[in-house]
Amino acid sequence: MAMLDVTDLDAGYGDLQILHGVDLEVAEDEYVVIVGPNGAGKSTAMKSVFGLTTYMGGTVEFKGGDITGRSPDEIIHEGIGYVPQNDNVFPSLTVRENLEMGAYILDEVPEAALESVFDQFPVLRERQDQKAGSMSGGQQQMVAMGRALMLDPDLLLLDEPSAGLAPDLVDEMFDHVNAINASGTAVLVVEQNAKEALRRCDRGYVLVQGSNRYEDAGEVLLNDDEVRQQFLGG
Amino acid sequence: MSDTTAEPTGSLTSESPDRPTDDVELAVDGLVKRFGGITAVDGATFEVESGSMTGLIGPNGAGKSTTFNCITGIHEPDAGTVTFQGEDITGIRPYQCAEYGLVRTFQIAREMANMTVLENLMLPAKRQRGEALWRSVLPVTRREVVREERELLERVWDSLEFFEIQHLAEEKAGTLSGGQRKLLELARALMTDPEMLLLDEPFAGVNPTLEKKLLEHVHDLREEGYTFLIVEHDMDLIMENCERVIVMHQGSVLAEGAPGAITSNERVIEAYLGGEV
Amino acid sequence: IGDEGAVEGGGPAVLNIIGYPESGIQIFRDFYADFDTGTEIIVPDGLQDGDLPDEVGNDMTNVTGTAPASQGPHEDAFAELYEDEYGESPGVFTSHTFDAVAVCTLANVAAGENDGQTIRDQMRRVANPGGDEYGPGELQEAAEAAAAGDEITYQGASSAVDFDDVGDPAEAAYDVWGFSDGDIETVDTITFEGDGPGGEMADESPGGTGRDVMVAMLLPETGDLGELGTPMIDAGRLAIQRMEGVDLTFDLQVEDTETDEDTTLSNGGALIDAGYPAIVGAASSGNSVPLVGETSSAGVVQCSPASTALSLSNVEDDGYFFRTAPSDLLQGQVMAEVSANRLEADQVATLYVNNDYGQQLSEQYVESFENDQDGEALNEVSFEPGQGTYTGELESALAE
Amino acid sequence: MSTVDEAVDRGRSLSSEQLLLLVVGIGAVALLGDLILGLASGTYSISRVARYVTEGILYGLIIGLAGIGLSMTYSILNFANFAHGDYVTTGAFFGWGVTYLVAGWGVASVGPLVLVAPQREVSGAQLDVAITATPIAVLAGLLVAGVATALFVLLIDRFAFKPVRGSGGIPLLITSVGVAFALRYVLVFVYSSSTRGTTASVPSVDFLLVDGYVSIGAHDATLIVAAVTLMLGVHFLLQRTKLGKAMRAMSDNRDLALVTGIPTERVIRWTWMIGGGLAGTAGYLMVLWTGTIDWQFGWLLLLLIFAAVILGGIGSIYGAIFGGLVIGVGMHMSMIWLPGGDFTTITAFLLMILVLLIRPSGLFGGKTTA
Amino acid sequence: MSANTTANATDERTQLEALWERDAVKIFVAFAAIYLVYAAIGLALGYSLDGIVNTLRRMTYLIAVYGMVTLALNLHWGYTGLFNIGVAGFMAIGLYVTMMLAKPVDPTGAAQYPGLGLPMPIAIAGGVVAAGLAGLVVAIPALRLRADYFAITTIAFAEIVRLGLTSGMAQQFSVLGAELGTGGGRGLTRNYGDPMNVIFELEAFSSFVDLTNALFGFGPTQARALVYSIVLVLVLIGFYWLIQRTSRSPFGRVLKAIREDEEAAQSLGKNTNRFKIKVFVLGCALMGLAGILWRVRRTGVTPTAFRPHVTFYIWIALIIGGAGSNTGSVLGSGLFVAVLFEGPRYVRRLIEEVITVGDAPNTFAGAVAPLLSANPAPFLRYTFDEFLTLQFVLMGVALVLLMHRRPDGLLGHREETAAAIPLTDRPAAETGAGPRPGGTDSDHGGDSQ
Ligand SMILES: Nc1ncnc2c1ncn2[C@@H]1O[C@H](COP(=O)(O)OP(=O)(O)OP(=O)(O)O)[C@@H](O)[C@H]1O
Ligand SMILES: Nc1ncnc2c1ncn2[C@@H]1O[C@H](COP(=O)(O)OP(=O)(O)OP(=O)(O)O)[C@@H](O)[C@H]1O
Ligand SMILES: CC(C)C[C@H](N)C(=O)O
Ligand SMILES: [Mg+2]
Ligand SMILES: [Mg+2]
Repeated sequence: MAMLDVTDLDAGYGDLQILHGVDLEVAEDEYVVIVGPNGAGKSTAMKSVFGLTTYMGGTVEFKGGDITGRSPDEIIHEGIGYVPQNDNVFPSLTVRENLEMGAYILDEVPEAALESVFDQFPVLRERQDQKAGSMSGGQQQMVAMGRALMLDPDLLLLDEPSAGLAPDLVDEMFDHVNAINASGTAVLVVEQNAKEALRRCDRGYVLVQGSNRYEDAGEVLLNDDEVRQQFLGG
Repeated sequence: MSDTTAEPTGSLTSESPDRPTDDVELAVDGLVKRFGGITAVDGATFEVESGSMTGLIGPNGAGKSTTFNCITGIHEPDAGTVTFQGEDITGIRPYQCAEYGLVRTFQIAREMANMTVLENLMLPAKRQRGEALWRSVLPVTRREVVREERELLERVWDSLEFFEIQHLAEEKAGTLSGGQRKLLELARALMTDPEMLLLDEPFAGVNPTLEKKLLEHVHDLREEGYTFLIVEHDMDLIMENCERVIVMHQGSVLAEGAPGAITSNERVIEAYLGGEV
Repeated sequence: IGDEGAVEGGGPAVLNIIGYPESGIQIFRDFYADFDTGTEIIVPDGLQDGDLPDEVGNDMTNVTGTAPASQGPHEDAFAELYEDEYGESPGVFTSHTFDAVAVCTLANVAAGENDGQTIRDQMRRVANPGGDEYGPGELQEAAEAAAAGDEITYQGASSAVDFDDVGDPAEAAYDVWGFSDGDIETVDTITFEGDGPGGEMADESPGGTGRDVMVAMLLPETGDLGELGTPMIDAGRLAIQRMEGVDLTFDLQVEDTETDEDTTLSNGGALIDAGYPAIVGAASSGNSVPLVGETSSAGVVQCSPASTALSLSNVEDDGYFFRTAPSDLLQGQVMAEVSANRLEADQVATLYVNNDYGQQLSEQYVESFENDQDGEALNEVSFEPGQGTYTGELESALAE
Repeated sequence: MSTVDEAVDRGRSLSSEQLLLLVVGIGAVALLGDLILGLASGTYSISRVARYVTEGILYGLIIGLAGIGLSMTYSILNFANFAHGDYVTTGAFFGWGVTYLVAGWGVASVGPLVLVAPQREVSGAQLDVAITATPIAVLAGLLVAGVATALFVLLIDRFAFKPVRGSGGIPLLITSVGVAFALRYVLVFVYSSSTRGTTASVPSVDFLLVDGYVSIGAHDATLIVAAVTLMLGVHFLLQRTKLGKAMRAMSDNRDLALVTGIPTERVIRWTWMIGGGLAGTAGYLMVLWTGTIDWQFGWLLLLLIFAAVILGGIGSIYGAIFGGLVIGVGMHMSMIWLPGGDFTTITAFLLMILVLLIRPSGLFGGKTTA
Repeated sequence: MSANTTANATDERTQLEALWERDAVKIFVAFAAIYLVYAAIGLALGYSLDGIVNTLRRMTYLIAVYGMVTLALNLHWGYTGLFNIGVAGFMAIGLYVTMMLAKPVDPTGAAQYPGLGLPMPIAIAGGVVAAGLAGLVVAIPALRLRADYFAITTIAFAEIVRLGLTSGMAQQFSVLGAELGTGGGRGLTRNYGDPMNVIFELEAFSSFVDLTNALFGFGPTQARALVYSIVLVLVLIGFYWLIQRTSRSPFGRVLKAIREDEEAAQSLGKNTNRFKIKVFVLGCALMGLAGILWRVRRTGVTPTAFRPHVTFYIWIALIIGGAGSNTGSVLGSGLFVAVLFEGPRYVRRLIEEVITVGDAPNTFAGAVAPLLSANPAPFLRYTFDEFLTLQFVLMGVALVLLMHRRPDGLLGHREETAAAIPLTDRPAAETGAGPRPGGTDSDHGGDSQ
């Protein structure tokens, strides 16, 4: 039984339908990647899981419960963390405060979680009192990731976490994701760094024009000629 | 206003012998930018050759975007000079910079959300006569303006086709996806008829297939004589496409040279590439 | 005059506060809180409001007032009518309003049609000397006579109601009053003879019965002058009531000015469009002045019962503007005289509301005090209505 | 034209800002010098200047108190709320209704009392309303002014602002103009448009200052105590709870706050309640202090509150307090050189514009502390 | 308008015209409705013919003036995103300067304060220039502020203007030896020639007077007022034309870009400050002109006429019509004036005409108490008595509801294209395919091969 089970989801913005019957599954401990052309609806799919789009049909189930149409702060209680693609830090809060916000729903800031985030991203420890808005693009990405990890979610949704990261950090980021995944958190990632992502994941989806186009193990997709040609740049 | 006086434009020749000395399109010398306690750019010095494609890389927070901002007048540098085509352009206004033919794109796309893609692309063209209020209003001159607009629209459609976004022509730019916005951003920059483009991570978030095609376009443009300075984290991309690479680290230039040389430079490996390449 | 506790020593012995009750409450509160060191205060008509002592929380015995008096031949008759009808004694400008409505209506009756120009020409014919005299109690008879085309002379409650050649009342009287036990008490009345009646008028009145007689009142029910306006409107209604019984239907329309220029103009415009040939209003001079433009250009008679600003005497009006309240030219003199003689001051200051009324009255007062009474005016300070505090203004006004 | 936009452009550059700062500095020093010389030579009366300052501080406290609320809603909900001034008035009416009711129980009928004597049926002086004579009535009124306004503001939010919450600052601002209009005239409808006096006179202490007295009345003191207490209270509330941080997070990025699990609606409610409550108490205190109430005093205060908040920098409660004091004292001090009341408000606005010229985001701008 | 299609150019023109005509039809219908309703109300109230015509004339006058200001504001806000809430201040400057320039040098009679005695056209031009200059003065420091600070600065400026005009210091002063004055709180009285005399002295005008006299029983003053309203309508059309041209041009495109993202526009080589200043000054000058036309023929003016609520009225009109649409601005002004501004007054009259309302309780408590015993009459009477108060409540509620239901206003959703030519079709149609490939077979994302 999948932990996250999206079935035949239709969603969009206002009157504009973007997703047409999208199916996604993420099993416990699984590492799943969504790739696809720009505008395919990848971000929209993620947002829909988190209740941020206009719902038009289908279901989203998490751990067997229906979470379709629930509000984000309820969903976060269920154990899903989400890092949006853009604008994913609070610019006028310090780095530390950003991380603390990640644990807002708890009564107290979990020091251990905070430490482990700092360990994963040492630069954040160094800059913990700097306004997040004045950090570089890549640093902000780290802040955002760190914030989502504060609650130690069961499922982490990452929208293009490697965009804008320096190569060493890209690798590190992928390592982090693997590590997070290895520690028992299921991950659903949208990536344009598709080859690397597919190499590392358990399973991948290719989304095109708001619908599923391919779905298979990462390696399989990676070696599929058609997929390579059309979506992975050859 | 810079603290240091600009070097006379004639004596731009740099001391290091292996740098290209003639045909320098853009020269940055001793650039410094501080934000409160942080020195984001700390004496960055480099040159970009005309008609070249140069990569600007460096770890996150190295000061690449800030350097761009200082060059294009978004920020005023605290020290140092920026020279474009032999003219000192330190501290000029962003619009003047574009008038010089030096145009940048933003790391995070800045589309005019409520304007259609067409309007977005009609906007940048330089020296539009209709931008003078009276010309657009007076009936006699209006005719000229209309003619100009028609010509411009033609160019815009060419550009749309070039970037394969014709089908989005009448969409509001705000409804485009992240990648589409990047395309629009690039297309828009090109509509200014620039001589040099500063691209801040133009391909981040762009699907690889599209990226490949875009790069082909970039190469075509370079053939036509445009100069490119590209910030990018994708090392493969930099390796394959740039003839020179500048590596920034903690606000200053750590190394520069041909891609091959850079990737084997230990300091670069340590600071940026993470020892894997 | 008593300066016990006034360490500053100097400063004016009398402060003339010219304003309206709404801001007056605040001004007096600030005065009594911080500046009450024996200065006498004199106020004009605008602050004649019996509620003031209660609202201010002080018995205000150091305040002396002046106001256009009801000194007409039939003052008492009117007061009686008013008290019978509303159970309280008539306030300031009520008799002037009664007279204004009476004259406008009689002129209309005499004119025989609802036409502004004709009514304008009948105004003096029904008000100024010549013909039988009628008072407030005999309005019905007056209307009958006017309808019959007779020349009549309305003798009012506020004055004899004779218009001079610019449409001002030809004579004026002023009450000198004070607060006592929360009531207004008149202590003296001063009468002035003006230039005497004058001006053009029609030679005959068509008159006639069995028709609609339209007249409108445009007075403040709310705003700065809301407190004074409401009894005025009541008094105006009374005038029409007294004419019931004649073979005429009276159409009296009442609109609010909100003591606001825009509202006055809008509502005034609507009244003009609706065909009212004569408008009684407005109260505040600041509202009456702009309204004159509307009325005179539309050929509608405007008769203000309360606007006392000097500028209204020679405003460009084609003869359409009249008033039953006297110009402040005289009130300034009265106030100066009271200050100098009754209050024995040789140094005074003014604190005036910054509008037509306040500015001109302050000027007149100062001029008269310096020229006629040989005194000295120390400060002239203006204020804007509706402020949170007036300590700064008071401070400046009371400075040496 | 080109010289003109050069001028605008130059406004950006540091040196011209410094130049401006210099000019302003010279101006300030000149005024201060003149003031000191004038005081020393007796041209300016010492006690008079002291009265201006005290008066200014009291006025400033009210502006600052109301300003905190405006600043909070401004930064968290991201719009300039033009109805805030009318919240101030509303609070005053709510509170004074209760004060009248308590003080006048049995003296007059309930209707006029609750409506603060719309036709001047009774007056505060007749009921002997004062912190010294009827402390319970005043404190009850103060409490109700805060609490009832907080709840009332929530109600308004529910019906007016919530439906447009997602659509950005300007639609909200325009909505608030609508709310302001409607609310102000509903107040007229319910409470009438007449001005009335609300308090009896209270004892005061006179301080002799060389050439005259400065007197501090019991209501002045009440105002100081209440305002300072409330300011400290808000300070601790925001420092000690995560509410403060959540508010800032929300003012940065509402969507992100939402996905971070911050209960945004609850934070918004708290923001409104604190902002509205402070506005209401500020209104009540203003009436206690001036002794009169009318339907538009809050509205007339609004632009001054804006000036204070902007001068201090949006989002900073200390900025709002400081801005309030600067505006209050500045307005009164201006009368030393420009006698009479003609220029006090002008001075307030000029002060604000001057500060914006030198520091385009206000004095405390950027350093959000709430 | 003609509709023959031959060459490409005429093709476009007819298209433009067709578009314009659709707007025109909308406006026409709305205004016809307004006028008919008011004529009907006039009839119901028993107005005479000239009363009805006069009512409509007044309406026209107000709509024209509000329309002008709203159009100017649309230029600021709708097109450029400049949140100007100091409109009243610029109107005041235009009018006051004009009056001070036009008033005779030697004041006589009630004309308390002297002026410069300049001829009317020069005085008006002076007023317009002064309003524009005031715009410049505000623009230079204020345009670098963020939008909401800018807004507060403009309203502060407007208040400074109003309070400055009111202050005793400005009452009378001398500039270079010439005596001038604003009259302080007392304001200024008009004692110069009617600016419309140019027209009134025309031969044709006297026959117009005769005509209106014959038709509606108008006197000469009423005929003059009628002509004035007509002139204002013409000016309004001029405003419309000017702003339409301005917005549909490369100039307008830059304005729109500024509204969207100013820094990005700068990076594309647009000197945005210059555009902002130009457009702000232009808009302010137009507001000044509207202010002049609003009151220049009135007896006088006091500073209270320019309190902030005037600005908010204009904003309401703009929002009703829809920011960004010029047609909407005109329509919005019409509806604002007819429904919100003048409407309640007439409704009240109508009610009074039909039923006798009777005495209302004088307090809210008195009105509410009987409700408890299920007697709504006193409450209704009270409500009726407070009709004009409720008018403002209505305005406020209307604004709130508009923002809820139609935040784009009535016509604002139809964004006008910021280009001198329609962008709907690709020019020089070359490929057989239409400009927009069908949705299904198009390459979504433009990246698949
Ligand atoms: N807020 C929105 N309102 C309306 N349309 C939107 C909105 N956000 C996205 N869209 C549209 O939805 C479609 C899918 O967008 P989405 O952001 O999900 O794409 P994506 O797959 O994440 O692309 P990318 O890789 O470029 O980020 C696009 O066509 C886009 O124009
Ligand atoms: N406005 C600002 N205020 C304060 N610090 C800033 C500001 N802008 C940038 N910085 C700091 O300057 C440094 C350089 O930032 P910059 O954005 O130039 O990095 P970058 O090289 O572009 O990084 P990336 O590749 O991650 O985008 C960073 O440490 C950042 O925190
Ligand atoms: C009602 C009165 C107080 C009006 C005052 N006399 C004025 O002219 O404004
Ligand atoms: Mg995406
Ligand atoms: Mg960067």
